[in-house]
Amino acid sequence: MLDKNGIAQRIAQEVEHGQYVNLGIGIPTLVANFIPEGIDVEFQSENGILGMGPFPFEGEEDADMINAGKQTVTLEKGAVLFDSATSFAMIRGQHVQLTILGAMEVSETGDIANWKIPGKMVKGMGGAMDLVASADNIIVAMMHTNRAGESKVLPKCSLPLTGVNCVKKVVTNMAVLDILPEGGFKLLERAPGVSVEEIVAATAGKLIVEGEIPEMNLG
Amino acid sequence: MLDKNGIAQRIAQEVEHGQYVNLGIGIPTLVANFIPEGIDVEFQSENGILGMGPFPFEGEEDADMINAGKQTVTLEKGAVLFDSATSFAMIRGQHVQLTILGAMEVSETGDIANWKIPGKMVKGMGGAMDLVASADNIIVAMMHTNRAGESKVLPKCSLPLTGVNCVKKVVTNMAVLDILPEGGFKLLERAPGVSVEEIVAATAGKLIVEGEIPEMNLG
Amino acid sequence: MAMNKLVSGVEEALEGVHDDMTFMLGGFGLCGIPENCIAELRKRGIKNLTCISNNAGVDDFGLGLLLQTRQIKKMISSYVGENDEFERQMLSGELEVDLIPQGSLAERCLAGGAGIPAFFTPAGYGTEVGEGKEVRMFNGKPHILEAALTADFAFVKAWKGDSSGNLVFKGTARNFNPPMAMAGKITVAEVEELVPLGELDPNFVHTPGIFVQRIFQGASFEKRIEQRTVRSKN
Amino acid sequence: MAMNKLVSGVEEALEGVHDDMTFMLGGFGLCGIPENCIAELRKRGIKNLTCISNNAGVDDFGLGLLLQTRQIKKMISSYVGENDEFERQMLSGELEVDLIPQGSLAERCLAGGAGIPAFFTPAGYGTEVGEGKEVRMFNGKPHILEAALTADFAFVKAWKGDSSGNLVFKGTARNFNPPMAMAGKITVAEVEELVPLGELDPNFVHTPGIFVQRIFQGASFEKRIEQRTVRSKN
Repeated sequence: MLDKNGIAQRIAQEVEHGQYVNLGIGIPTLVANFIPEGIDVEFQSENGILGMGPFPFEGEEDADMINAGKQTVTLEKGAVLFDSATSFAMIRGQHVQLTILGAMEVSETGDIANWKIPGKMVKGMGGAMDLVASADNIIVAMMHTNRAGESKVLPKCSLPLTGVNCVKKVVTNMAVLDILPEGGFKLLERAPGVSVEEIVAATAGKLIVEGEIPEMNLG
Repeated sequence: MLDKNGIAQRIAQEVEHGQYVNLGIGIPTLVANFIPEGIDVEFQSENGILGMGPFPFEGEEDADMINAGKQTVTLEKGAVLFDSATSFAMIRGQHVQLTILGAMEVSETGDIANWKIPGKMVKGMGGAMDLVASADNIIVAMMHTNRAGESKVLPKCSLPLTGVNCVKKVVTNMAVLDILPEGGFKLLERAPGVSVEEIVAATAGKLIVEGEIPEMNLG
Repeated sequence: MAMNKLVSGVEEALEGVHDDMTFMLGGFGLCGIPENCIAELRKRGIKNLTCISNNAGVDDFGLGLLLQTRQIKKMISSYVGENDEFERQMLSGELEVDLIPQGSLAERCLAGGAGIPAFFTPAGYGTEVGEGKEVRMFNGKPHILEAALTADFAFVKAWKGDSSGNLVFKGTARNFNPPMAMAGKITVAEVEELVPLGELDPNFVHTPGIFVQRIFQGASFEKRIEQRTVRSKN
Repeated sequence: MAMNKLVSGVEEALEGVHDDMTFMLGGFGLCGIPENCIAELRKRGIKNLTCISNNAGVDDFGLGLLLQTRQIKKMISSYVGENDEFERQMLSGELEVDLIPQGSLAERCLAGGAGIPAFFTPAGYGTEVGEGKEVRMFNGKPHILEAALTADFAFVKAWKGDSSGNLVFKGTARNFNPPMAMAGKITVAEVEELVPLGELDPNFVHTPGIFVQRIFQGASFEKRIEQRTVRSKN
């Protein structure tokens, strides 16, 4: 099983040289720490940064320089600042090529739910609905099951949706899954020490297992 | 009869303190020369200036500083530069409060034609269609008749339209006319030395003449 | 000659606000929020407000201050976490909440300011947000029709500004301020620093003064940091 | 680490252009036009081009150069006066011309770049421009539905730019360049001055590099003035 950093590390392998990437709150934020040398990417923060850098050194925090998670951040060389409308023009216009975000549930047809639990919790969708409706490539980073041990990898989402038919890949603490255009989770890789049987047991949606499933290579 | 400068001078009386104003090519451009002391207005040029100033002194022309008529201009103190999309956001969003433009024909219902003579001339509408569809107050500056002596103040435009039901006032070399909401040109003022009979003769559209018609006061 | 939008302070700037009005408030989280205007709205005690703002502040700062006093009837936002009182009022039904995708919120304000009454966007199709909205396919992809937003007053916070209302923002404090500045019937700008007319470079103004009706120097700015996050020097 | 969009010059920048493509070209009149790209398009002799540009240049400069050589099949513009050869080709039917209100042209490019496939505008209602387009009332006023524009290549001209494609424009040479930069599948920027990465103030960049795929320093810029107008010092 992977921890959050492990999930982030595995997702970092999906990031391609020259991509503009939006990282959601939580596990996705950690992905920035694992981008290999030589892969040039720029991180977009939807509150108005392109070329977001690491957290500031202590004492150098600036209230006017935060990311979409409201954390203090810095800028990389060549960064740009802009307003929210311009930011979502970049997102909606598919100039941001890769979106990595968390989810409460993902369905075998690529639907995602991550903003509301009726009657219990409503944080709002923030920029997630724009992001999942727009980017060509959307990767979900999440735990395979919830705290009650129930699968989050489902035939159909039970919670209010954030987007439909949009998620292309899911990386969990147990597996890497492609979502096929015709529906279904295709098992690509197992997390270290996790068996195919365990993944089958933890996956409620249609799982496609073909041939030998390799263990993730986390270098 | 007024000349072009006279028309511009009369129109300048319509400009109110605190207004943002767009001046079209030709006679409207001259209006800027007649704004009285104490009336603060800012001129918008739709190619990207708010706070347009006079022409530059000789030798100070800048190829990167032109107005919508492609003439070299300068900036007033406090001016701002922006792109074409932002410029028309100002216009379409009715932040530019007054538009003064030329016309080939105006109708008694406030239609205007000024961009095309089928088979003969097509310059294009430029920003005129956005301007007349948007501003609350639209004043047309033109000669009362064309070179052939035919009235340009018509029951209905014969040329392709630039906008419908939009012109509020017409100032010509002969008269000041309000266009009434219910249709018709209401004669407000005569140009110096021009009789009501002459205006009636030169106006093809429905002209409403009530009571004594004063001569323009050009100070 | 440039127009003079300068008012004496927040009291004059908020002349004409009253119960039942719709306000836009710039800011993202607590970054770039119109602190002085919010404080004055609280002081005036006007009620039944509809507030359009990306977030709803925290319990004791930002719009949270107007939630405490129950002045807000309805919030139109994209993300409202980090605020317990908000969640309580919403789940109990005391507070109406219209949640909107963040990009649609920004674009709807921009459209409101730009005279675009409606536009199509893919965001929210197939979700609660799309319910009851017109759907149309473009390039093989479903889109929903979203309407422009405007407000009786828009309150924005800028870094620098001049008497004609030209504004410059700093860092990520820009966020929703420029699109909202365009969409207010009356837009009020509070600035950290009022500069003499002519000092702002015309080529680098973020919000042209035409969008701003009143401007004043804010008396004070707390500029609270919501998530102070740092790394060590090693 | 910022992306590197720098190419060696106009030849490399235009790799992949060919007959029958749709191009956007920034500029207003002769102000802010991509002179180097236009010269290279003429040199390559590619034909049947659709050019989206606010104007069509003058007889011997700007897009007029491509009209002389009959490389343009169709122009999409708002104003095409000041060009006799253009008028001749248009009135004789050799050249297809789609005339669009200037604001709609700018907004349609912006929309194309921003993932908004269509929007309503009042401009052109009741005119030839509105013919065949959907009409809808908003706030008691008729509006027409306009579609986004995109292009195979967008050619823009900036004052300063860096290797990651961040651009700054000067004066009124900004005009259509920023919205068109957003709407090109491949956007090529020619700049008067290439500056080292980090030299442009992140707070004052007009076009973020994400919209630009290739950038190069223009070999030369004539920057011709169309209407030299001056006043005397008295």
